[in-house]
Amino acid sequence: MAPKLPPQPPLEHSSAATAGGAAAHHAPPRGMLRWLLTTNHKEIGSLYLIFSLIMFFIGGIFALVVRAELFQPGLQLVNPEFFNQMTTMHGLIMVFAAVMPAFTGLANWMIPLQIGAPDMALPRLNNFSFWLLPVAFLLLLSTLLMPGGGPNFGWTFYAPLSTTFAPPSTTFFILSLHIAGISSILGAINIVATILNMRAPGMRMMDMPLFVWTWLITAFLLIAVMPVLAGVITMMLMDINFGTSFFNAAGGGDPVLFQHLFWFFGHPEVYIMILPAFGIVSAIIPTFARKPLFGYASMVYATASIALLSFLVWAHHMFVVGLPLVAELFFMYTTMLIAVPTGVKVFNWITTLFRGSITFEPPMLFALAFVVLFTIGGFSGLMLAIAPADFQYHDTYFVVAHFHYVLVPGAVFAIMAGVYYWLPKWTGHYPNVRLSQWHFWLSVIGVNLTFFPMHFSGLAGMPRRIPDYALQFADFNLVSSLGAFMFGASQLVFVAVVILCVRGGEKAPAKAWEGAEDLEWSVPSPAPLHTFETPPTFSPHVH
Amino acid sequence: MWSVIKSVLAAFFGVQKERQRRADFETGRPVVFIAVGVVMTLVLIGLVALVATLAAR
Amino acid sequence: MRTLLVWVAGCWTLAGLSPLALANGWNMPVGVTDLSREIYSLHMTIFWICVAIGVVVFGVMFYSLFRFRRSRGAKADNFHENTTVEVLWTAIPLLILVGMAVPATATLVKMYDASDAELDVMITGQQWRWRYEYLGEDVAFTSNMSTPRAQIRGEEARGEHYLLEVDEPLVLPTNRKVRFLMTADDVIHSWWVPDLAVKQDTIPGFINENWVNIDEPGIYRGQCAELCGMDHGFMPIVVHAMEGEEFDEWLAERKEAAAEEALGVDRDWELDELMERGEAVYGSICASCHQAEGQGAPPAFPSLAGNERLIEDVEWHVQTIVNGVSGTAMPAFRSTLNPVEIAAVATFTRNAWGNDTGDAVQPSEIAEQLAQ
Amino acid sequence: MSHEDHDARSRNPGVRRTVVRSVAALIGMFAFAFALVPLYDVFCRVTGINGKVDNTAQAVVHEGVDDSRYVTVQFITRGSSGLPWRMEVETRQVRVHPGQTSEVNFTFRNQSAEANWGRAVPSVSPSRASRHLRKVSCFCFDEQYLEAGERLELPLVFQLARDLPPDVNTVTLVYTLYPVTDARAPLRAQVTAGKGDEA
Repeated sequence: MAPKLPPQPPLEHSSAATAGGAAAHHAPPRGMLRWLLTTNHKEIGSLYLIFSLIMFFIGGIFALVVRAELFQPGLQLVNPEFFNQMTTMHGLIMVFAAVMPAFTGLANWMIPLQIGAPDMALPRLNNFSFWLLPVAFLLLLSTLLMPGGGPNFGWTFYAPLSTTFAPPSTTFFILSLHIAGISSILGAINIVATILNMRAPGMRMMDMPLFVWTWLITAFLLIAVMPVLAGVITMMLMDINFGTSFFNAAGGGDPVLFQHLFWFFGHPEVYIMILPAFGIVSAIIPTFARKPLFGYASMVYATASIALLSFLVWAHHMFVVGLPLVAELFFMYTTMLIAVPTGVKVFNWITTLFRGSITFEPPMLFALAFVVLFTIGGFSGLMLAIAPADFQYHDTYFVVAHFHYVLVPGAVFAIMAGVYYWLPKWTGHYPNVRLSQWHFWLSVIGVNLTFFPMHFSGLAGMPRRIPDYALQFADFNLVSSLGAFMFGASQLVFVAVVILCVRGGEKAPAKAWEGAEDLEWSVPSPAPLHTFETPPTFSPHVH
Repeated sequence: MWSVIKSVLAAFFGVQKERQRRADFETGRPVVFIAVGVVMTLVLIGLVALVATLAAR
Repeated sequence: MRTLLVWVAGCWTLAGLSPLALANGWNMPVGVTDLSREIYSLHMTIFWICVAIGVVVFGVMFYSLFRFRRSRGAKADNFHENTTVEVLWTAIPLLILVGMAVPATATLVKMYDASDAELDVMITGQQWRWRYEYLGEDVAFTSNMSTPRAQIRGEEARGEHYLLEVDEPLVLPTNRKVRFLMTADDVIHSWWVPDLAVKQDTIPGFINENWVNIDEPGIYRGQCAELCGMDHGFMPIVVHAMEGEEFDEWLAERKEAAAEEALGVDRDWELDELMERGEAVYGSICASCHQAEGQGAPPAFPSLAGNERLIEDVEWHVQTIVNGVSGTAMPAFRSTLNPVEIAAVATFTRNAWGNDTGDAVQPSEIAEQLAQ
Repeated sequence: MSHEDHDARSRNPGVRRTVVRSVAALIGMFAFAFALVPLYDVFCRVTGINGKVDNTAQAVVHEGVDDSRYVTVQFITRGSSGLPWRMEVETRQVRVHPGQTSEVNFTFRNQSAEANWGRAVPSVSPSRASRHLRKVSCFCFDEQYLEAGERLELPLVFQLARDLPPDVNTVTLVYTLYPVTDARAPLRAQVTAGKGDEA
């Protein structure tokens, strides 16, 4: 998740080598300034990943406060007001500060290497969009210390709880989301410009690896959807401070309008968080099964159609808000129609395994765990699509279990698999296998211990976002809390693996994994700061 | 034009042959595919809305 | 090799757990209405379909992982496309889902038909309690959580229905169609009783409609299902369903009690009578914000103990209770408390915790002001 | 990798074109988010979703009274915090034929010691019936101004369209009183004051 590129060894070696022939090349600035002013996609990628890991731990601590309170019935640890702040901040930090920047970091690192480009299209913009993030999320975290407390209205910040009845720090919450939104938008523009214009000669759109394809679609989704989020929070700002009533029934507004606008952004957002994961897993499984990805064309086409279909399903988050019957049916049908072509992509990975020659290095372990556990999340998603049944599932822990299964063993495991897969390329060393396996098994057991009982507490009737619960939910929550602490602790093992891997470990050749075929493996490991100065000749091979 | 529509339908369904993919990428221009995709999405909205209104009656 | 076995064992226990889901308390309640049973069967159908697909999919996956291990000398094949297989495994789930859509649509259409109900009940979600009004019967009351705060803090043993008990349950007749009109006074809440399979958001400024026809008498408990602020987890719902005749008797009784309460407005009340009644009203409604000892939680909830403005200006004090304060969590109690309760709680707050102003606010004054 | 090469790459025409197109798309989507607000309002009015009722007076349509069926129209009035008014309706419910015009009186009483502005926000249930409810004249069309202690009786004249779906036999019309935030009230005050001060 966070390869700390050692400041010294690989850079000196690479810049010295490449600078040999060039004219007087001014040495890069030293120390902190170098990271502040870097326009190199590898350094910015590492910055994104380090930032994302730190935020992953902060969001994780908020989650552990929530789980510690829910360990037993009764209020032992926090008052309900602070508990709501913890659930809200956990959601916001994990979605906007941990998962999205992690994928952006992997994109910054790997897209130029996979398409044979020397760097991103707009390097200075790349630096700017990274350094917006620490600003945005320091501001967001500082709202916890403001009078009236931080945001306590859930990461979905429904009006009027988030407008008329919100704490005074809400304006800062809106400012921080604006800044984070701008950072994602600039990142997306950068990625689209790079992929469309800077591929190595000979590499046509159709020869691009799937990770690049999924990120191209994700970038288009980001460009289409982030402005809608910016619009919604601007309307919120005007409702709170300038006396408009977009979402205030008193002035002719409508709180349900907020939910429509938010989820019109919200659902493509969850696809933004899972498509890059599809890309990563589609790179890893063929490598370790030593067999080309099954149905590459179908994967590309299905991902492309998701970019359009994901805009038709948003109101399945609002089945109980009082939609008219026709709208309820419409969104039930569209949700079913889109769930199938997306879900069956899992079968492509499994068929890639069929009659392959499989080995179980750490990246493969995480990719396989992704396939199994993400599919379980997908099945609970199918159950939630049945609108009448959703009247019983909505806003209970069954929904919490669903989206955690698609996000934690889904997006987060895919990010970890990506990091394990590309660490040899970044650092020149293999990650320590023994420790990686410890990390894997602790995480898998921790994730299941935490989120599987939530299916049952949700079905049995436990609503979401409550700081205390009736006695019949006690055992499920006990197990969930234990699992949460176990999963949290096992991420420390991950940090150890990464640090050790950066420092040393078994040397990795350029082609670190026997089955790897993409362009990034033609560059030496550790990847020098400047690669593909002269565009590589690319010969398309069959997908 | 018909082949583009067929390709977009295949994309909605999620299955496509490698040969067809190669042909699509070699001949078609991306903006055409996007335009047809948007139009097909509108058609899909109309269809599903129709089914929903009929079912609601 | 060893990792694989442990891995396979882990995943199969997960799949094995699913039959456990049928046990009581682990699964969705079957419920006591036709709709809840239909929803339960939809839930179990889609559940078993998912388990079936899961078993097939994971079976193939683990078989491939086990059979085609490199360490077992598996040579990699090179096939990477077979659109007929892909068409099949997309078409089958699509057909299954379209098949599921038909019964789901039928159930949904039934859920939306709230016509010709015999009883209309208006449910209003407020920050952190529910208010029920039987339309046309002018019986109305507020239902507050009755679990003592001491149990929540762990100072006392927790009762059997911890956090799911109220002082005034919503009483409904069985085998009669009851139509719910739902709205909220402040933020979005959601009225949910799992056994009745009714969940509906209550949106401030808008009216939502739902209905229920309960088959069996009994007590059914539920909770607010939409985040609504500090005490979102502490505004339970208790529905007490009873036979039709029993319900009519109860309704008549309540109407009488309401009328009697209205009569009681004109006579002069003793200070301690008002204090005792006021303490009960304060405990169930005001304590959740202004705290049991009236110290409040500034800045959100002002302290009442030793509040000079309250002590000096009885007019402003009563005004605030009757009309609330716009844009804050202080609701208007004009339509939720009757004159006796308003007078009693005003008197109590003016004389408790050392505020002893000694004056008793008479219900007749409040009634006259309201009727003005 | 000197800075000139950086600039050379970003001046590559393809990159510039993509950036321009992306920024255009961004501005378009941001405008689209704000355009959704009026779009939502129009869509709700047309399809009657969410019980939104048209807040403009509609003429009576003389389409004859369908006396084959009765529809019960219920009225509910609700106050809200911050507006010391009391609102009552003379009759809790009326039974009307679709197509028949009827009138119901609502009384407003300002119970506070100073004059203020208030507005009644309507909502109809079931929401599919709101499209068939024509309000000829209604106090909810605009903000009301009441002096301290003033009592005001205002009529609601409405007509249920004949094409009201047959399965709808009860329509509930709920009015919620809301204070008009002072941001707008003084504006209205000059308007009425100008018209002579008996207000």
